[in-house]
Amino acid sequence: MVDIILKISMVIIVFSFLLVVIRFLRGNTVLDRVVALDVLTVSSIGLIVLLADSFGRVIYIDVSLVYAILSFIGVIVIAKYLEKSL
Amino acid sequence: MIYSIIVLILSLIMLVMALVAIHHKSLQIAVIASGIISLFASVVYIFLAAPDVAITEASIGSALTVIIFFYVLNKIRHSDAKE
Amino acid sequence: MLRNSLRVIIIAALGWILFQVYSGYSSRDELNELAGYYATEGLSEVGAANLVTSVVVTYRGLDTLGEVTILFLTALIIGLMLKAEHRGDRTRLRESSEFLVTASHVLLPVIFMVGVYIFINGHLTPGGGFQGGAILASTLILMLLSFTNSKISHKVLEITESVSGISFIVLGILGVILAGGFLDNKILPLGEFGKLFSAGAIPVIYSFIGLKVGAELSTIILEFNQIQGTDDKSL
Amino acid sequence: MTNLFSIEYITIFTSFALLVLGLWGIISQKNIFKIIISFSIVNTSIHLLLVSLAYIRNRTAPIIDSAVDRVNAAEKVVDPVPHALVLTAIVIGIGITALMLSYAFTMYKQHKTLDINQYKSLKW
Repeated sequence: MVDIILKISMVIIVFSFLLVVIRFLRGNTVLDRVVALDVLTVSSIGLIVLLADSFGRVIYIDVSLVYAILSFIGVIVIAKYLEKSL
Repeated sequence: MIYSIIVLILSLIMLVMALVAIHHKSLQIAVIASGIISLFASVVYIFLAAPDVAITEASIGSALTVIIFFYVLNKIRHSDAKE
Repeated sequence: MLRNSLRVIIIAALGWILFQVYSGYSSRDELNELAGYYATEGLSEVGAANLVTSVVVTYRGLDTLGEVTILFLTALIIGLMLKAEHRGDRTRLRESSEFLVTASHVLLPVIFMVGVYIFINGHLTPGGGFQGGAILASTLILMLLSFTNSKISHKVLEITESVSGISFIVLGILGVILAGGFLDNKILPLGEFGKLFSAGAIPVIYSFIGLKVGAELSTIILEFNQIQGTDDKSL
Repeated sequence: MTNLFSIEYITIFTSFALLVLGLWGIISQKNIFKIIISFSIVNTSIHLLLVSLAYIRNRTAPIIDSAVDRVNAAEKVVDPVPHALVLTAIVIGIGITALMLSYAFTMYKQHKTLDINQYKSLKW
Protein backbone atom coordinates (compact mmCIF):
# COMPACT_ATOMS: atom_id res chain seq x y z
CA MET A 1 0.00 0.00 0.00
CA VAL A 2 2.72 2.44 1.04
CA ASP A 3 4.68 1.40 -2.03
CA ILE A 4 1.82 2.32 -4.36
CA ILE A 5 1.37 5.69 -2.68
CA LEU A 6 5.07 6.46 -3.08
CA LYS A 7 4.95 5.48 -6.76
CA ILE A 8 1.95 7.75 -7.30
CA SER A 9 3.75 10.65 -5.64
CA MET A 10 6.73 10.06 -7.93
CA VAL A 11 4.42 10.31 -10.94
CA ILE A 12 2.96 13.55 -9.58
CA ILE A 13 6.44 15.03 -9.12
CA VAL A 14 7.41 14.15 -12.69
CA PHE A 15 4.16 15.72 -13.89
CA SER A 16 5.10 18.90 -12.03
CA PHE A 17 8.44 18.81 -13.87
CA LEU A 18 6.57 18.88 -17.15
CA LEU A 19 4.40 21.82 -16.08
CA VAL A 20 7.42 23.82 -14.91
CA VAL A 21 9.30 23.09 -18.13
CA ILE A 22 6.35 24.40 -20.15
CA ARG A 23 6.47 27.55 -18.04
CA PHE A 24 10.21 27.77 -18.69
CA LEU A 25 9.76 27.48 -22.45
CA ARG A 26 6.92 29.99 -22.65
CA GLY A 27 8.18 32.33 -19.90
CA ASN A 28 8.22 35.99 -20.73
CA THR A 29 10.98 37.29 -18.49
CA VAL A 30 14.19 35.99 -17.00
CA LEU A 31 12.58 36.04 -13.55
CA ASP A 32 10.06 33.41 -14.67
CA ARG A 33 12.92 31.17 -15.71
CA VAL A 34 14.77 31.66 -12.42
CA VAL A 35 11.69 30.72 -10.43
CA ALA A 36 11.30 27.69 -12.72
CA LEU A 37 14.87 26.64 -11.89
CA ASP A 38 14.14 26.97 -8.19
CA VAL A 39 10.92 24.94 -8.39
CA LEU A 40 12.68 22.24 -10.43
CA THR A 41 15.37 21.96 -7.75
CA VAL A 42 12.84 21.66 -4.94
CA SER A 43 10.89 19.00 -6.84
CA SER A 44 14.12 17.10 -7.56
CA ILE A 45 14.91 17.04 -3.85
CA GLY A 46 11.54 15.41 -3.24
CA LEU A 47 12.12 12.91 -6.04
CA ILE A 48 15.54 11.96 -4.66
CA VAL A 49 14.15 11.33 -1.18
CA LEU A 50 11.38 9.14 -2.62
CA LEU A 51 13.95 7.22 -4.65
CA ALA A 52 16.07 6.69 -1.53
CA ASP A 53 13.07 5.03 0.06
CA SER A 54 12.09 2.92 -2.90
CA PHE A 55 15.64 1.68 -3.62
CA GLY A 56 16.06 0.94 0.10
CA ARG A 57 19.28 2.95 0.52
CA VAL A 58 19.28 5.56 3.28
CA ILE A 59 22.55 7.09 2.10
CA TYR A 60 20.99 8.66 -0.99
CA ILE A 61 19.45 11.30 1.28
CA ASP A 62 22.88 12.96 1.53
CA VAL A 63 22.51 13.96 -2.11
CA SER A 64 19.29 15.87 -1.44
CA LEU A 65 20.97 17.60 1.52
CA VAL A 66 23.73 18.97 -0.70
CA TYR A 67 21.18 19.98 -3.32
CA ALA A 68 19.10 21.95 -0.85
CA ILE A 69 22.09 23.98 0.31
CA LEU A 70 23.68 24.75 -3.03
CA SER A 71 20.61 25.57 -5.10
CA PHE A 72 19.75 28.23 -2.54
CA ILE A 73 23.09 29.95 -3.11
CA GLY A 74 22.81 29.70 -6.89
CA VAL A 75 19.40 31.34 -6.93
CA ILE A 76 20.69 34.14 -4.67
CA VAL A 77 23.54 34.82 -7.11
CA ILE A 78 21.13 35.04 -10.05
CA ALA A 79 18.80 37.30 -8.08
CA LYS A 80 21.66 39.61 -7.16
CA TYR A 81 22.70 39.69 -10.82
CA LEU A 82 19.21 40.73 -11.87
CA GLU A 83 19.17 43.32 -9.09
CA LYS A 84 22.46 44.75 -10.52
CA SER A 85 24.25 44.47 -7.19
CA LEU A 86 26.50 41.44 -7.64
CA MET B 1 9.14 -0.07 -15.61
CA ILE B 2 8.06 3.14 -13.90
CA TYR B 3 11.72 4.04 -13.42
CA SER B 4 12.30 3.73 -17.16
CA ILE B 5 9.42 6.07 -17.91
CA ILE B 6 10.70 8.64 -15.41
CA VAL B 7 14.22 8.45 -16.86
CA LEU B 8 12.78 8.84 -20.36
CA ILE B 9 10.93 12.01 -19.36
CA LEU B 10 14.01 13.43 -17.63
CA SER B 11 16.08 12.69 -20.75
CA LEU B 12 13.57 14.43 -22.98
CA ILE B 13 13.68 17.49 -20.74
CA MET B 14 17.49 17.45 -20.90
CA LEU B 15 17.44 17.39 -24.70
CA VAL B 16 14.93 20.25 -24.89
CA MET B 17 17.05 22.26 -22.46
CA ALA B 18 20.14 21.61 -24.59
CA LEU B 19 18.32 23.05 -27.61
CA VAL B 20 17.30 26.09 -25.56
CA ALA B 21 20.85 26.54 -24.27
CA ILE B 22 22.30 26.49 -27.77
CA HIS B 23 19.74 28.48 -29.69
CA HIS B 24 18.23 31.04 -27.32
CA LYS B 25 19.55 34.50 -27.99
CA SER B 26 19.63 35.61 -24.37
CA LEU B 27 22.83 34.52 -22.62
CA GLN B 28 21.30 34.45 -19.15
CA ILE B 29 18.60 32.03 -20.20
CA ALA B 30 21.17 29.85 -21.94
CA VAL B 31 23.21 29.63 -18.73
CA ILE B 32 20.12 28.78 -16.67
CA ALA B 33 19.20 26.06 -19.18
CA SER B 34 22.67 24.52 -18.93
CA GLY B 35 22.24 24.54 -15.15
CA ILE B 36 18.99 22.61 -15.56
CA ILE B 37 20.79 20.04 -17.75
CA SER B 38 23.28 19.44 -14.94
CA LEU B 39 20.47 19.21 -12.41
CA PHE B 40 18.61 16.50 -14.30
CA ALA B 41 21.84 14.68 -15.06
CA SER B 42 22.42 14.43 -11.36
CA VAL B 43 18.91 13.01 -10.79
CA VAL B 44 19.64 10.44 -13.52
CA TYR B 45 22.88 9.46 -11.74
CA ILE B 46 20.75 8.44 -8.74
CA PHE B 47 18.81 6.07 -11.03
CA LEU B 48 22.12 4.72 -12.32
CA ALA B 49 23.22 3.91 -8.73
CA ALA B 50 26.00 6.50 -8.56
CA PRO B 51 25.34 8.75 -5.54
CA ASP B 52 28.96 9.94 -5.41
CA VAL B 53 28.78 11.30 -8.93
CA ALA B 54 25.35 12.76 -8.19
CA ILE B 55 26.68 14.79 -5.26
CA THR B 56 29.63 16.03 -7.31
CA GLU B 57 27.46 17.04 -10.24
CA ALA B 58 24.96 18.77 -7.93
CA SER B 59 27.56 20.76 -6.06
CA ILE B 60 29.98 21.57 -8.87
CA GLY B 61 28.20 21.22 -12.21
CA SER B 62 24.88 22.64 -11.19
CA ALA B 63 25.84 25.31 -8.66
CA LEU B 64 29.42 26.52 -9.02
CA THR B 65 29.49 26.59 -12.83
CA VAL B 66 26.32 28.68 -13.01
CA ILE B 67 27.71 31.04 -10.35
CA ILE B 68 30.99 31.60 -12.23
CA PHE B 69 29.09 32.17 -15.49
CA PHE B 70 26.97 34.82 -13.84
CA TYR B 71 30.00 36.56 -12.34
CA VAL B 72 31.51 36.96 -15.81
CA LEU B 73 28.17 37.94 -17.39
CA ASN B 74 27.79 40.63 -14.74
CA LYS B 75 31.19 42.10 -15.59
CA ILE B 76 30.44 42.14 -19.30
CA ARG B 77 27.11 43.86 -18.72
CA HIS B 78 28.79 46.52 -16.57
CA SER B 79 31.11 47.33 -19.44
CA ASP B 80 28.21 47.45 -21.88
CA ALA B 81 26.42 50.01 -19.76
CA LYS B 82 29.46 52.25 -19.77
CA GLU B 83 29.87 52.48 -23.53
CA MET C 1 25.90 28.48 -47.45
CA LEU C 2 28.56 25.95 -48.38
CA ARG C 3 29.98 26.19 -44.90
CA ASN C 4 26.60 25.60 -43.33
CA SER C 5 25.89 22.47 -45.35
CA LEU C 6 29.38 21.21 -44.53
CA ARG C 7 28.55 21.55 -40.85
CA VAL C 8 25.30 19.65 -41.28
CA ILE C 9 27.13 16.87 -43.13
CA ILE C 10 29.78 16.57 -40.40
CA ILE C 11 27.20 16.43 -37.62
CA ALA C 12 25.03 13.94 -39.54
CA ALA C 13 28.02 11.67 -40.11
CA LEU C 14 28.92 11.83 -36.44
CA GLY C 15 25.32 11.07 -35.49
CA TRP C 16 25.28 8.07 -37.84
CA ILE C 17 28.49 6.68 -36.33
CA LEU C 18 27.19 7.15 -32.81
CA PHE C 19 23.91 5.46 -33.74
CA GLN C 20 25.82 2.44 -35.05
CA VAL C 21 27.73 2.30 -31.76
CA TYR C 22 24.48 2.56 -29.85
CA SER C 23 22.71 -0.20 -31.77
CA GLY C 24 25.68 -2.52 -31.28
CA TYR C 25 25.83 -2.06 -27.52
CA SER C 26 24.80 -4.88 -25.25
CA SER C 27 24.69 -4.39 -21.52
CA ARG C 28 26.88 -6.52 -19.31
CA ASP C 29 25.70 -8.55 -16.39
CA GLU C 30 28.79 -8.96 -14.24
CA LEU C 31 31.80 -6.97 -13.09
CA ASN C 32 35.05 -7.24 -15.00
CA GLU C 33 38.17 -8.64 -13.37
CA LEU C 34 39.58 -5.37 -12.00
CA ALA C 35 36.30 -4.15 -10.53
CA GLY C 36 35.63 -7.61 -9.11
CA TYR C 37 38.99 -7.49 -7.35
CA TYR C 38 38.19 -4.06 -5.91
CA ALA C 39 34.78 -5.26 -4.73
CA THR C 40 35.96 -8.46 -3.05
CA GLU C 41 39.52 -7.87 -1.85
CA GLY C 42 39.28 -4.11 -1.47
CA LEU C 43 36.97 -4.34 1.50
CA SER C 44 39.46 -6.21 3.66
CA GLU C 45 42.54 -4.60 2.09
CA VAL C 46 41.49 -0.96 2.44
CA GLY C 47 38.60 -1.17 4.88
CA ALA C 48 36.48 1.63 3.37
CA ALA C 49 32.77 0.99 3.03
CA ASN C 50 32.55 3.28 0.02
CA LEU C 51 34.30 1.45 -2.83
CA VAL C 52 34.55 4.63 -4.92
CA THR C 53 36.53 6.26 -2.12
CA SER C 54 38.91 3.34 -1.90
CA VAL C 55 39.52 3.57 -5.65
CA VAL C 56 39.95 7.35 -5.65
CA VAL C 57 42.18 7.68 -2.59
CA THR C 58 44.16 4.46 -2.42
CA TYR C 59 44.25 2.44 -5.63
CA ARG C 60 44.25 5.50 -7.90
CA GLY C 61 45.67 7.98 -5.41
CA LEU C 62 48.28 9.26 -7.82
CA ASP C 63 45.53 10.35 -10.25
CA THR C 64 43.96 12.37 -7.46
CA LEU C 65 47.30 14.05 -6.79
CA GLY C 66 47.55 15.03 -10.45
CA GLU C 67 43.98 16.26 -10.47
CA VAL C 68 44.56 18.50 -7.44
CA THR C 69 47.68 19.83 -9.17
CA ILE C 70 45.67 20.67 -12.30
CA LEU C 71 43.15 22.58 -10.18
CA PHE C 72 45.98 24.47 -8.48
CA LEU C 73 47.48 25.43 -11.84
CA THR C 74 44.07 26.55 -13.06
CA ALA C 75 43.63 28.85 -10.07
CA LEU C 76 47.13 30.21 -10.64
CA ILE C 77 46.57 30.95 -14.35
CA ILE C 78 43.19 32.58 -13.71
CA GLY C 79 44.81 34.78 -11.08
CA LEU C 80 47.56 35.70 -13.53
CA MET C 81 45.09 36.51 -16.32
CA LEU C 82 42.77 38.63 -14.23
CA LYS C 83 45.60 40.35 -12.36
CA ALA C 84 46.14 42.58 -15.40
CA GLU C 85 42.69 43.96 -14.72
CA HIS C 86 42.90 47.40 -13.18
CA ARG C 87 41.84 47.03 -9.57
CA GLY C 88 40.60 50.48 -8.74
CA ASP C 89 38.09 51.48 -6.12
CA ARG C 90 35.13 49.24 -6.03
CA THR C 91 31.91 51.05 -6.76
CA ARG C 92 29.90 50.96 -3.61
CA LEU C 93 27.38 48.18 -3.60
CA ARG C 94 23.93 48.30 -2.21
CA GLU C 95 23.66 46.76 1.26
CA SER C 96 22.18 43.29 1.29
CA SER C 97 18.65 42.99 2.56
CA GLU C 98 17.88 42.18 6.17
CA PHE C 99 16.58 38.73 5.22
CA LEU C 100 19.79 37.65 3.55
CA VAL C 101 22.06 38.95 6.32
CA THR C 102 20.05 37.30 9.09
CA ALA C 103 19.67 34.07 7.18
CA SER C 104 23.38 33.87 6.48
CA HIS C 105 24.20 34.39 10.15
CA VAL C 106 22.15 31.29 10.84
CA LEU C 107 23.13 29.29 7.78
CA LEU C 108 26.89 29.88 7.45
CA PRO C 109 27.94 27.61 10.36
CA VAL C 110 25.44 24.96 9.25
CA ILE C 111 26.71 24.93 5.66
CA PHE C 112 30.32 24.83 6.82
CA MET C 113 29.47 21.91 9.11
CA VAL C 114 27.75 20.02 6.28
CA GLY C 115 30.86 20.47 4.14
CA VAL C 116 33.09 19.09 6.89
CA TYR C 117 30.64 16.21 7.44
CA ILE C 118 30.72 15.36 3.76
CA PHE C 119 34.49 15.05 3.55
CA ILE C 120 35.12 13.43 6.93
CA ASN C 121 32.53 10.73 6.23
CA GLY C 122 33.86 10.16 2.72
CA HIS C 123 34.70 6.53 3.39
CA LEU C 124 31.25 5.65 4.77
CA THR C 125 28.68 7.71 2.86
CA PRO C 126 28.66 9.19 -0.64
CA GLY C 127 30.80 12.28 -0.83
CA GLY C 128 34.38 13.08 -0.12
CA GLY C 129 37.02 15.70 -0.54
CA PHE C 130 35.92 17.22 -3.83
CA GLN C 131 32.27 17.61 -2.88
CA GLY C 132 33.08 18.87 0.61
CA GLY C 133 35.54 21.35 -0.87
CA ALA C 134 32.87 22.65 -3.24
CA ILE C 135 30.52 23.19 -0.32
CA LEU C 136 33.23 25.06 1.60
CA ALA C 137 33.74 27.30 -1.45
CA SER C 138 30.01 27.98 -1.56
CA THR C 139 30.23 29.15 2.05
CA LEU C 140 32.65 31.80 0.82
CA ILE C 141 30.21 32.81 -1.93
CA LEU C 142 27.42 33.27 0.60
CA MET C 143 29.76 35.36 2.74
CA LEU C 144 30.69 37.56 -0.21
CA LEU C 145 27.04 38.00 -1.14
CA SER C 146 25.63 38.90 2.24
CA PHE C 147 28.41 40.95 3.86
CA THR C 148 29.23 43.10 0.88
CA ASN C 149 31.83 45.35 2.49
CA SER C 150 33.86 42.75 4.33
CA LYS C 151 37.41 42.06 3.25
CA ILE C 152 38.51 38.47 2.77
CA SER C 153 42.26 38.01 2.70
CA HIS C 154 44.03 35.83 0.21
CA LYS C 155 46.61 34.95 2.89
CA VAL C 156 44.36 32.55 4.83
CA LEU C 157 43.40 30.70 1.68
CA GLU C 158 47.00 30.47 0.52
CA ILE C 159 48.20 29.13 3.87
CA THR C 160 45.36 26.57 4.04
CA GLU C 161 46.07 25.46 0.50
CA SER C 162 49.83 25.09 0.97
CA VAL C 163 49.64 23.37 4.36
CA SER C 164 47.06 20.82 3.22
CA GLY C 165 48.93 20.17 -0.02
CA ILE C 166 52.20 19.54 1.81
CA SER C 167 50.47 17.32 4.37
CA PHE C 168 48.92 15.29 1.54
CA ILE C 169 52.35 14.68 0.01
CA VAL C 170 53.91 13.89 3.39
CA LEU C 171 51.19 11.32 4.11
CA GLY C 172 51.85 9.76 0.73
CA ILE C 173 55.60 9.51 1.38
CA LEU C 174 54.94 8.10 4.89
CA GLY C 175 53.04 5.35 3.08
CA VAL C 176 56.22 4.50 1.17
CA ILE C 177 58.27 4.35 4.37
CA LEU C 178 55.86 2.67 6.79
CA ALA C 179 53.61 0.59 4.52
CA GLY C 180 53.38 -0.86 1.04
CA GLY C 181 53.66 2.13 -1.29
CA PHE C 182 52.81 5.73 -2.12
CA LEU C 183 49.53 6.84 -0.45
CA ASP C 184 49.04 3.47 1.24
CA ASN C 185 46.42 3.92 3.94
CA LYS C 186 47.75 1.27 6.34
CA ILE C 187 50.01 3.72 8.16
CA LEU C 188 47.17 3.99 10.68
CA PRO C 189 45.31 0.93 12.06
CA LEU C 190 42.39 -0.16 9.89
CA GLY C 191 39.96 -0.25 12.81
CA GLU C 192 36.48 -1.66 12.86
CA PHE C 193 34.67 -1.76 9.52
CA GLY C 194 31.96 0.86 9.18
CA LYS C 195 33.01 3.11 12.06
CA LEU C 196 34.15 6.72 11.65
CA PHE C 197 37.75 6.02 12.70
CA SER C 198 38.40 3.18 10.32
CA ALA C 199 39.98 2.60 6.93
CA GLY C 200 43.41 3.72 8.12
CA ALA C 201 44.52 7.11 6.81
CA ILE C 202 41.63 7.63 4.38
CA PRO C 203 39.67 10.16 6.52
CA VAL C 204 42.84 12.16 7.16
CA ILE C 205 43.87 12.17 3.48
CA TYR C 206 40.36 13.06 2.35
CA SER C 207 40.19 15.93 4.84
CA PHE C 208 43.37 17.39 3.41
CA ILE C 209 42.06 16.95 -0.15
CA GLY C 210 38.82 18.66 0.89
CA LEU C 211 40.60 21.64 2.45
CA LYS C 212 42.88 21.96 -0.58
CA VAL C 213 40.07 21.76 -3.15
CA GLY C 214 37.97 24.16 -1.08
CA ALA C 215 40.81 26.69 -0.91
CA GLU C 216 41.48 26.40 -4.65
CA LEU C 217 37.83 26.82 -5.67
CA SER C 218 37.55 29.74 -3.23
CA THR C 219 40.57 31.37 -4.86
CA ILE C 220 38.94 31.05 -8.30
CA ILE C 221 35.70 32.57 -6.99
CA LEU C 222 37.57 35.39 -5.26
CA GLU C 223 39.43 36.23 -8.46
CA PHE C 224 36.16 36.47 -10.34
CA ASN C 225 34.64 38.49 -7.52
CA GLN C 226 37.47 41.00 -7.41
CA ILE C 227 37.03 42.11 -10.99
CA GLN C 228 33.39 43.00 -10.34
CA GLY C 229 32.46 46.64 -10.25
CA THR C 230 35.98 47.98 -10.50
CA ASP C 231 36.16 51.34 -12.13
CA ASP C 232 37.76 50.39 -15.38
CA LYS C 233 39.40 53.01 -17.56
CA SER C 234 40.43 50.66 -20.34
CA LEU C 235 36.91 49.79 -21.40
CA MET D 1 12.31 -4.60 -27.02
CA THR D 2 12.34 -4.91 -23.26
CA ASN D 3 16.09 -4.48 -23.55
CA LEU D 4 15.83 -1.17 -25.32
CA PHE D 5 13.49 0.16 -22.68
CA SER D 6 15.86 -0.40 -19.78
CA ILE D 7 17.52 2.52 -18.01
CA GLU D 8 21.06 2.29 -19.37
CA TYR D 9 19.94 2.17 -23.01
CA ILE D 10 17.88 5.33 -22.55
CA THR D 11 20.72 7.19 -20.87
CA ILE D 12 23.30 6.09 -23.45
CA PHE D 13 21.02 7.34 -26.21
CA THR D 14 20.55 10.63 -24.33
CA SER D 15 24.27 11.09 -23.87
CA PHE D 16 24.93 10.53 -27.58
CA ALA D 17 22.19 12.99 -28.50
CA LEU D 18 23.61 15.57 -26.07
CA LEU D 19 27.05 15.02 -27.57
CA VAL D 20 25.78 15.68 -31.09
CA LEU D 21 23.82 18.75 -29.94
CA GLY D 22 26.81 20.16 -28.07
CA LEU D 23 29.16 19.67 -31.01
CA TRP D 24 26.59 21.30 -33.28
CA GLY D 25 26.54 24.25 -30.90
CA ILE D 26 30.33 24.47 -30.89
CA ILE D 27 30.69 24.56 -34.66
CA SER D 28 27.64 26.66 -35.50
CA GLN D 29 27.57 29.42 -32.89
CA LYS D 30 29.42 32.72 -33.27
CA ASN D 31 29.18 33.94 -29.69
CA ILE D 32 32.11 32.78 -27.56
CA PHE D 33 29.87 32.42 -24.52
CA LYS D 34 27.57 30.07 -26.40
CA ILE D 35 30.59 28.00 -27.38
CA ILE D 36 31.63 27.64 -23.74
CA ILE D 37 28.08 26.63 -22.78
CA SER D 38 28.09 24.02 -25.57
CA PHE D 39 31.41 22.74 -24.28
CA SER D 40 29.92 22.24 -20.82
CA ILE D 41 27.01 20.33 -22.41
CA VAL D 42 29.49 18.00 -24.14
CA ASN D 43 31.24 17.59 -20.79
CA THR D 44 28.01 16.53 -19.11
CA SER D 45 27.19 14.10 -21.91
CA ILE D 46 30.54 12.31 -21.60
CA HIS D 47 30.06 11.94 -17.84
CA LEU D 48 26.60 10.53 -18.42
CA LEU D 49 27.97 8.05 -20.97
CA LEU D 50 30.68 6.77 -18.62
CA VAL D 51 28.29 6.33 -15.70
CA SER D 52 25.79 4.52 -17.96
CA LEU D 53 28.48 2.08 -19.06
CA ALA D 54 29.12 1.24 -15.40
CA TYR D 55 25.48 0.36 -14.72
CA ILE D 56 24.42 -3.25 -14.31
CA ARG D 57 20.75 -4.10 -14.04
CA ASN D 58 19.21 -4.86 -10.62
CA ARG D 59 22.32 -3.83 -8.72
CA THR D 60 22.90 -1.03 -6.26
CA ALA D 61 25.45 1.64 -5.37
CA PRO D 62 28.99 0.50 -4.46
CA ILE D 63 28.68 1.49 -0.81
CA ILE D 64 28.56 -1.27 1.76
CA ASP D 65 26.18 -0.75 4.65
CA SER D 66 23.28 -2.63 6.22
CA ALA D 67 21.48 -2.84 2.87
CA VAL D 68 24.31 -4.69 1.07
CA ASP D 69 25.88 -7.88 2.35
CA ARG D 70 29.63 -7.65 2.79
CA VAL D 71 30.39 -11.25 1.86
CA ASN D 72 29.10 -11.39 -1.71
CA ALA D 73 29.38 -7.68 -2.47
CA ALA D 74 30.76 -8.41 -5.95
CA GLU D 75 27.36 -9.76 -7.04
CA LYS D 76 25.41 -6.82 -5.62
CA VAL D 77 27.17 -3.61 -6.66
CA VAL D 78 27.80 -1.75 -9.91
CA ASP D 79 31.27 -1.00 -11.28
CA PRO D 80 33.05 1.58 -9.05
CA VAL D 81 35.95 2.41 -11.39
CA PRO D 82 34.08 4.67 -13.91
CA HIS D 83 32.49 6.48 -10.98
CA ALA D 84 35.94 7.37 -9.67
CA LEU D 85 37.02 8.55 -13.12
CA VAL D 86 33.95 10.74 -13.55
CA LEU D 87 34.44 12.18 -10.06
CA THR D 88 37.81 13.64 -11.00
CA ALA D 89 36.62 14.57 -14.50
CA ILE D 90 33.84 16.79 -13.15
CA VAL D 91 36.24 18.71 -10.91
CA ILE D 92 38.68 19.21 -13.78
CA GLY D 93 35.72 20.27 -15.93
CA ILE D 94 34.91 23.24 -13.72
CA GLY D 95 38.58 24.26 -13.75
CA ILE D 96 38.61 24.23 -17.54
CA THR D 97 35.33 26.13 -17.73
CA ALA D 98 36.61 28.83 -15.38
CA LEU D 99 39.84 29.09 -17.38
CA MET D 100 37.91 29.46 -20.65
CA LEU D 101 35.66 32.09 -19.10
CA SER D 102 38.60 34.17 -17.91
CA TYR D 103 40.16 33.85 -21.37
CA ALA D 104 36.87 34.88 -23.01
CA PHE D 105 36.69 37.86 -20.69
CA THR D 106 40.22 38.91 -21.60
CA MET D 107 39.35 38.64 -25.30
CA TYR D 108 36.24 40.72 -24.71
CA LYS D 109 38.30 43.38 -23.01
CA GLN D 110 40.72 43.50 -25.93
CA HIS D 111 38.24 43.45 -28.80
CA LYS D 112 35.08 44.75 -27.10
CA THR D 113 32.92 42.10 -28.73
CA LEU D 114 31.88 38.50 -28.08
CA ASP D 115 31.72 37.55 -31.76
CA ILE D 116 34.55 35.17 -32.62
CA ASN D 117 34.65 36.37 -36.22
CA GLN D 118 36.06 39.66 -34.95
CA TYR D 119 39.00 37.99 -33.20
CA LYS D 120 41.55 38.38 -35.94
CA SER D 121 44.79 38.47 -33.94
CA LEU D 122 45.85 34.99 -35.02
CA LYS D 123 44.35 35.13 -38.51
CA TRP D 124 46.53 35.42 -41.61
